[in-house]
Amino acid sequence: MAYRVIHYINQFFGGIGGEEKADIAPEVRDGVAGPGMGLAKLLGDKAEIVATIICGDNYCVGNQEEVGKFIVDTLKKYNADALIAGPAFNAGRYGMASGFACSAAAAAGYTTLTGMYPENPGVELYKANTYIVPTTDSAAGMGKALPVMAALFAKILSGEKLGTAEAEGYIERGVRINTFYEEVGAERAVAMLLKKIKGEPFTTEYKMPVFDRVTPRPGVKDLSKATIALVTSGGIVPMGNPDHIAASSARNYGGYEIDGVTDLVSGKYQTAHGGYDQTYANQDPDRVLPVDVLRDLEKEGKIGKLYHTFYTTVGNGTAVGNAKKWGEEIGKQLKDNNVQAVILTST
Amino acid sequence: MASIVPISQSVGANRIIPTVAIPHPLGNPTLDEKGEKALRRKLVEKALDALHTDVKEQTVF
Amino acid sequence: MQANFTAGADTPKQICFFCDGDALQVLVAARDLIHMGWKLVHHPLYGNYRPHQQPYRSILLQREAENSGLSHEQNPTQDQSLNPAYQCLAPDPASLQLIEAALDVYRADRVLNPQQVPDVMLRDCSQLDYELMRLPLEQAGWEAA
Amino acid sequence: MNLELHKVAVRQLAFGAKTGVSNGVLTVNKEELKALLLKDDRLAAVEFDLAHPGDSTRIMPVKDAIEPRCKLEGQGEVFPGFIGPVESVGSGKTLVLEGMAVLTTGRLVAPQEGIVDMTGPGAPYTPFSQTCNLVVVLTPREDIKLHHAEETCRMAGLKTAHYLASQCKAAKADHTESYDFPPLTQAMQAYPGLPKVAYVYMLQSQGLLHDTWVYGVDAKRTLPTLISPTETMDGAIISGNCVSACDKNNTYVHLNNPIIKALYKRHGKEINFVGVVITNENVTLADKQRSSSYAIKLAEMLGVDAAVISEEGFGNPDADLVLNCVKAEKAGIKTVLVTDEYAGANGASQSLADSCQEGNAVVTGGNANETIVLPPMAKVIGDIGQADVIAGGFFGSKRPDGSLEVEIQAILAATNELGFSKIGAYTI
Repeated sequence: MAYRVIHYINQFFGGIGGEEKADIAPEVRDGVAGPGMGLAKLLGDKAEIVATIICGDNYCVGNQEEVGKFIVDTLKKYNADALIAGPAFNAGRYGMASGFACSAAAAAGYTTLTGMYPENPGVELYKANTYIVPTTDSAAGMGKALPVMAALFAKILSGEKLGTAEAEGYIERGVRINTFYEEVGAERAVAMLLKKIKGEPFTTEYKMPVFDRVTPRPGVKDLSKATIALVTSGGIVPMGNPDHIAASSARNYGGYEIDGVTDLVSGKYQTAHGGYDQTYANQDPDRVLPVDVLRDLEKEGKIGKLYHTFYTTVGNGTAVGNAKKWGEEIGKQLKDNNVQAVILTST
Repeated sequence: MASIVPISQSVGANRIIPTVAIPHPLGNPTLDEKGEKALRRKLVEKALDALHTDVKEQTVF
Repeated sequence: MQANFTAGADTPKQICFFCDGDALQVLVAARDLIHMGWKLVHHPLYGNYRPHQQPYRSILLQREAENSGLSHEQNPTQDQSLNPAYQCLAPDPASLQLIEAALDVYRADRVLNPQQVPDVMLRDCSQLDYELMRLPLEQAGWEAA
Repeated sequence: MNLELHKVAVRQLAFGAKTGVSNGVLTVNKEELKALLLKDDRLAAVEFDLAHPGDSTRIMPVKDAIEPRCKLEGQGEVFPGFIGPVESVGSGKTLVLEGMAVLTTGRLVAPQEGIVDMTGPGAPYTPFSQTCNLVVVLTPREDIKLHHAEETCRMAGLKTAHYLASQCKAAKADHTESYDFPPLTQAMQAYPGLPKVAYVYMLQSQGLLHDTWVYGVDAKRTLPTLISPTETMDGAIISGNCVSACDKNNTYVHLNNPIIKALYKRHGKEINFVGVVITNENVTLADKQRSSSYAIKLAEMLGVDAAVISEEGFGNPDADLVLNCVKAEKAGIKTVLVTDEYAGANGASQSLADSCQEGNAVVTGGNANETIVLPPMAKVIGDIGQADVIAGGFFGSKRPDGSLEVEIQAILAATNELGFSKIGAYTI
C-alpha cells in the first residue's frame, strides 16, 4: 500500500511565476507539479504524491500561522501520511518556507523531508524539526537531488531506524537520540581514553560547541580617506523596531539609513535587545552605537566618511548559524559599497 | 568594542576594545553629558587606532 | 526563601529583593545586577531540579559594601537612572557566563510558577531552597539561625 | 592493601522464620528486621515488600538502592561512619549478596522521584529491574525536621543491607574477586611501560537531598582527597541523594563503581591504575575553584598521564566538570568526561550548561529529557501520589488509564553518569 504524500513547492516551481508572484497565498492541486513529477517516478510504488501545495515564498514566511494551518488541513483532507518539500537549493526564502512547511507538518505528527543547499538559512532554522538532504546551490543540481531525496524519504516512510547523518546522507540535525550501545558507558569511556592516550582517532559521543578562528585583516593605511561603517549586536533600531527584530533568538537583522543624522536621540531610536536593562540605551542610543562621536570625527576630517547605513541585530541567544550567515551578507554589502573598515559594537 | 573581553576572544574577534559596561558600552550615566561624550570619543579613537594597526593575532587594545 | 538567617555583626550591608513572577524573573534581576558589577556567590543552577520542578530560586550576589550602587528600597529592575548612587563597575566574567547559561536553561524549559504548585509541595520546595542556600549564605557572612 | 569480595548469588527473595541464604534463595525474617529498624524512634512505621525481575510491579519514589555487604575479615565494618566505626576499610574479606538490592521508599518530600519498573518499557532504563529487590517502605514521624527524616530513611537502608549480609556470613561464596591496591611507591614502579591513569570521582554535594558522605563526613565540608578503590567497595562513600533519580549515584553504584571496575580490568595490561581522587560539587563559586584546582593538583602529584572524570547531577556540576577538564588538560593530563545530557524533549537543546574546547572526549548516559509512557502495573510499592509532582514528570503525567508519561529523568539511574548502563546518545 503506497504511502500518501503531499508535495510543497513555491510559486516558481509551481509554474505560476517568479519574484513578482512571491506573495500568492497557498493553493492545492491534485497530483504532481513541477519537480513532483520526477519525485513521483523515483518514489515508484512506495509512495504516491496525491496533491501539491503551491505557495508564494513571501506569503509563507510572512503568514506562518495561516500557512501552517493550511498545510495541516490539506494533509488531513487528503488523508496523507507525509509531506515532502522543495528542493529549494540556495533560495533563502524558499528554503525557509520549505523548512517551515516540514516543521508545521512534523509538529502535527507527519513524516517530513526536504532538500536545500547546506548554507541556506532554512537549514539552521529548521534542521531540528525535519530531515534535510544537502543539494547543490542551484536548480541545475535537480537531477542529482531528487534521487537522494526520494531514496531517503522512502526509507524514513518505511519506518526503518536511520543511522547518523554521515551514513544516510542528510544534513546533521543536531538532535540527540538515545540508544543502547554494546558496552556500558564506563567501558566506552576507558576505551576512548586509551585511544586518546595513544593518539589514535576516536569519536566523542558528544561534541562541545566551539567557535572557529578568522585571520586578521591588515590595518587601514589612511583613516582620513576611509569609509567606516557601524554594525552592532546591541539591538539599536529606529523607534518602533520596524523589522520586529526579536528581543532574544533573533531571526533577522536590519539596515537603516543615517544620512543627515548626527546624533541618536531618545524617542527616535531605541534598543530591541532583551539581554540587558534597556534604560540607558533608550535614554541615549549613542551609548551603544557611537554615531555622535563618529560624525564629529567625520567633520574634523579624522575619518573619510561614516557609511550611510548601519546594520543591527539582537545578539541574545542568537543561533550561531544565523549570526554567521548575517555576518557574511553584511560583509558583502559593505565590501560592494567600498567600505574599508567596520566598528562592531556589542553589549 | 565589547565589555566582556573573554567572550570576544572565544568567538574569534581579532581587534578588541574593552568598553564600559553591558547596558551602556560606550557611555556612563553617572557622568554629565560633556564628560560622557569625552569618554565615548576616547573609546572610539582607540577603535580607530586599532583599525589602523596591523595585528597578527587576537589583540586587546 | 525564609528569612530566619540573622545578619551577624560583620555581615556586610545587605539588600534583599523579592521578585514576583517566576524563577526566570529572579534570574533576569540577577543578570541586571551582574551587569552593574555585582558578583555571584554561588552557581545560579544550584539544586538538581529542572525549571518545571522547583518554583523557588534565590540568587546571592555580593559587592564591596560602600558602592553597592543601589538604594535600599530600590528593586534592580526599576528605573535606575533616578538613583544617584548608581554605580557601574566592570561585570565579573564568570558570573556573567553562569547567569547567561542559567537563562538559556530556563528559556528552553517550562518555568514553574509558585501559583501552579500545591501547598504541600510549596512548603517542601521552600524548605529545600532554604537548605541549598545555607552554604552560600554562611560563606557570605550570614549566621544560620 | 588487598580486598577479596566473596560474592554469594541471590536469585530469589522470600519472607520466613530465619534470615539467611541457601542455594540462591535469601529468606528474611520481617519481624526481626522491623524490630531492628524501629529502634530508631524517628521512624513511625516500616513495611517490607518483595519485587523480582519480570513482576508487574512499580516501586516509587525510590530514595536509595544499597547492595547488602559486611566484613568477613579485615579492619572496620562496611559503611564506615554510619554502620561501621570510622576505621579505614578496604582490606581483608567482604561478603556480598550479589543479584539483589535493598530499595528504600516512602514519602519524605513532595518533589521527589525515582521509578523502578520490574517489567515493561521502563525496565531497560534501570539496573534495578534486573535485581531481586527487598523494598523497605518507610514512614518517618511527621513531627521531626526534614533533616532528621532524611537521615532516618538513609540509616534504615544501610542497616537493612548490613543486617541481611551479616546473617549470611557462613554462606559459601559462589565466586570471589580480589583487588590489589599497593602503596604508591610500588604502584609507580609497576608496569613501567603502561600509561598511569587516575579516576577523578566527582561527588554530588549541594545540600539537603543532594549530599554524599565519605566515612560519615559530608562531602561539602571536605577538600578533594585520595581514596583507594577498595575502600569504595566497602561503602566508604554513601549517598544521601534523592535528586534527580536518573543521574544521582545511589549507594549501590558507589559500591559497584563501573569506572573503577573498567580501570581494574585493564590494570597491568593496558594501563597502570594508580589512584582515585574524590572531589565535590559545592554550589559556591569559591569552592568550585578551590576543589577543581586541588583535585587536579593531586592528579599531578600522582604524575598521571590521563584521567577519567565523572560528574554527578546536572547544571551546577557542569561548571565543576568543565573546570576539572580544563585544568587537567592544561596540566597535560588527557581526559575523558562521563556525564549525561538535558537536550530537551526534542533533543535539540544544548546538552550541558557549560562547555570547553578541551572537552573533546565525552561519553554520556543519554538525554534525560526523553519522554516515555509507562503502562500501569498490577502492583505499586511506595507512594503513587508522587507521580504528579515527580521530578522529570510534570503535572498530569498520570493518565486516566493509570499509565505514566514521564521523562526518563524520573527513572532510577536511567542516565547514570558513572556509565553504569549501556544507554547513550548520538546525533542525527
